[in-house]
Amino acid sequence: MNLLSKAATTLLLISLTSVSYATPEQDKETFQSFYTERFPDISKADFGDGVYALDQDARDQWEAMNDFPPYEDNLEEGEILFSTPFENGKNYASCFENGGENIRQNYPKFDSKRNMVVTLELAINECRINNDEEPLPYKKGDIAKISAYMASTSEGSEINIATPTSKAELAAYDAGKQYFYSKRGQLNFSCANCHIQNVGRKARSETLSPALGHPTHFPVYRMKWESFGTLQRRFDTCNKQVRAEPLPGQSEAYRNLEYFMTYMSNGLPVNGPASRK
Amino acid sequence: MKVKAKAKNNITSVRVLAKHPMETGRRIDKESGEKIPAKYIQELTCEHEGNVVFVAQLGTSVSKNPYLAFSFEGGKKGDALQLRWNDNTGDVAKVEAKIK
Amino acid sequence: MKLKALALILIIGLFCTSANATTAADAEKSIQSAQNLWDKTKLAGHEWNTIKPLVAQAKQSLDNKKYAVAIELANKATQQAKLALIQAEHEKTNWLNNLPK
Amino acid sequence: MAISRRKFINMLTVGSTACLALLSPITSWAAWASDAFNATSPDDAYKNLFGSTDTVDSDEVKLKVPKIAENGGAVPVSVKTNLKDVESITIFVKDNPQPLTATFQISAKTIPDISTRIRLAQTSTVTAVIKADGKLYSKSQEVKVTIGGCGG
Repeated sequence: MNLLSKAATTLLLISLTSVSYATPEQDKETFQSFYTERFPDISKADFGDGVYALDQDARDQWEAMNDFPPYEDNLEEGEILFSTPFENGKNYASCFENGGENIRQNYPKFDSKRNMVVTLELAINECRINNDEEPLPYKKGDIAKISAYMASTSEGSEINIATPTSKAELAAYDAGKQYFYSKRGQLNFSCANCHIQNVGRKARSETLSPALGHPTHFPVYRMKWESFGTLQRRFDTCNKQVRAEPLPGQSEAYRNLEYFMTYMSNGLPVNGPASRK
Repeated sequence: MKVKAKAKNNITSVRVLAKHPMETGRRIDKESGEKIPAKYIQELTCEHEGNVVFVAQLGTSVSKNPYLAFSFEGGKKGDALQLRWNDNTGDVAKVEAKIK
Repeated sequence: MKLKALALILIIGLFCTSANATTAADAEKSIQSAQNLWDKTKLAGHEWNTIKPLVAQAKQSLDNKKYAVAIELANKATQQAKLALIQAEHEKTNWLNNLPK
Repeated sequence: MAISRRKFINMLTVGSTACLALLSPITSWAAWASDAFNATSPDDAYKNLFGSTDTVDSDEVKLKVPKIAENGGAVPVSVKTNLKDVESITIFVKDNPQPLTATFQISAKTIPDISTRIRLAQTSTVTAVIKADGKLYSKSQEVKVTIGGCGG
């Protein structure tokens, strides 16, 4: 390789790095101000209501449905599951700080010992495994009920994901970020294409929701599912909608994506579980 | 049946959610391929101190787990309400709720 | 010999629409190459959900001895996988264009 | 049918709540407007329930339904009015297999202001009919039902 092409490559690399490696804090600022400027009438916290922050007709119906939230029974089951002791006499509370109450806002967390992102659902299953219980299937069912109960104890607490700073944290953050902005599936859409560039517009008859606030209200009870689903269950649906193959629950790519997305929503109050159509 | 009843300014407002499949009789079971028999609430009533204060007659176009909200004159905190529904198969559910 | 010739004629007769007689081996080969590219899309993190059903249908056709149909489906799967890999390659740098400004 | 039903309840409620036990399923069944509920056209349902299809479109009937249903399986509906001497509030979904959806008997003590959730098999006109002082007042609005849904 001659000197010139070497220099050109280096230059290219530097220019690329300078774009992609804006600090996470700068990313978050840009991300959040994109929405607050696009929708100046909506307070930041209200982005957690998704489409219902944008569409009054839909919001009226949603509020009417919340008179008796459709997830009430599932949430009660979640509380029972959460407080039922394991066979060894211990319980979920023994695995988490503050007995598992009011901690939703701190997840996902980066575990520096294992150099990986730990979501709340992963932590729930690790708690089970450490107490000689079988892990639960991810994305829906009991794990979503337990997670929903834990989220309910965090209502109003602001999402507070520690800013990624170490090399390993930044690597996970960047992987999540790249996933979010990459086009995928036969329809060639990225998460951002719908939920940033086309936010508030319609895809067929559906209003596209803002990505800011997406992680605040999960697990979500969808009328279509007639059950709770975790954020990663929702990733599956989005992937299928662009005709990409969904990934297994708690796969590295999904955990990193959840890490990036949740950090982008730092400062918004937890308002899960919530109902959606 | 879940009931939330509140009294304010001599008006009691009641919201009810009845747990019921409200099968129309037109739905086909995906596995067996057979029609699921109709099972739906036909009538829901609410009584306060021996007076019927609300009567609803329902058909198959009411959603699953029917929701009803209504209000009536009278009633005060601590009063009891008797709610009752019956469906087309003769099943009956009754519940007593306190006004808050 | 006579029997084999008869069989050949029968097969040609069955797939009279295609110019060449296709065999199980041809179909298996097409499916295998689709499978290989499909695996690559998984590694690249850009698997499309259109590929899996095509490969499954191709295998089904192979089992049913409909070799020409199997090849056609496998080729479709290959085409989808190729496009998915182009997408993966393209997005290695172009994802940056999607950042909010 | 509705009138005899009400008389019957009045008779009952003269007594005490102990009479509640007497409200057996059989008597309630008899009161349920089966012909009207089973009717497959709005006109037949009107005739069976009110004995007439003669309604007056009126802004006194305050009908609240969404323009586009979030979920065709549970569409919130509210009906209220300031009209006096209200006897009943009834909801019809024109294009459902059985248009009569629900009918509420409004006694002297009941406030004519009710809410429920209904099913729409497809985009349809929803009509609320209020019977007051022997007359029928109505209000209609279209509710669109869409298929699919991202539901973000």
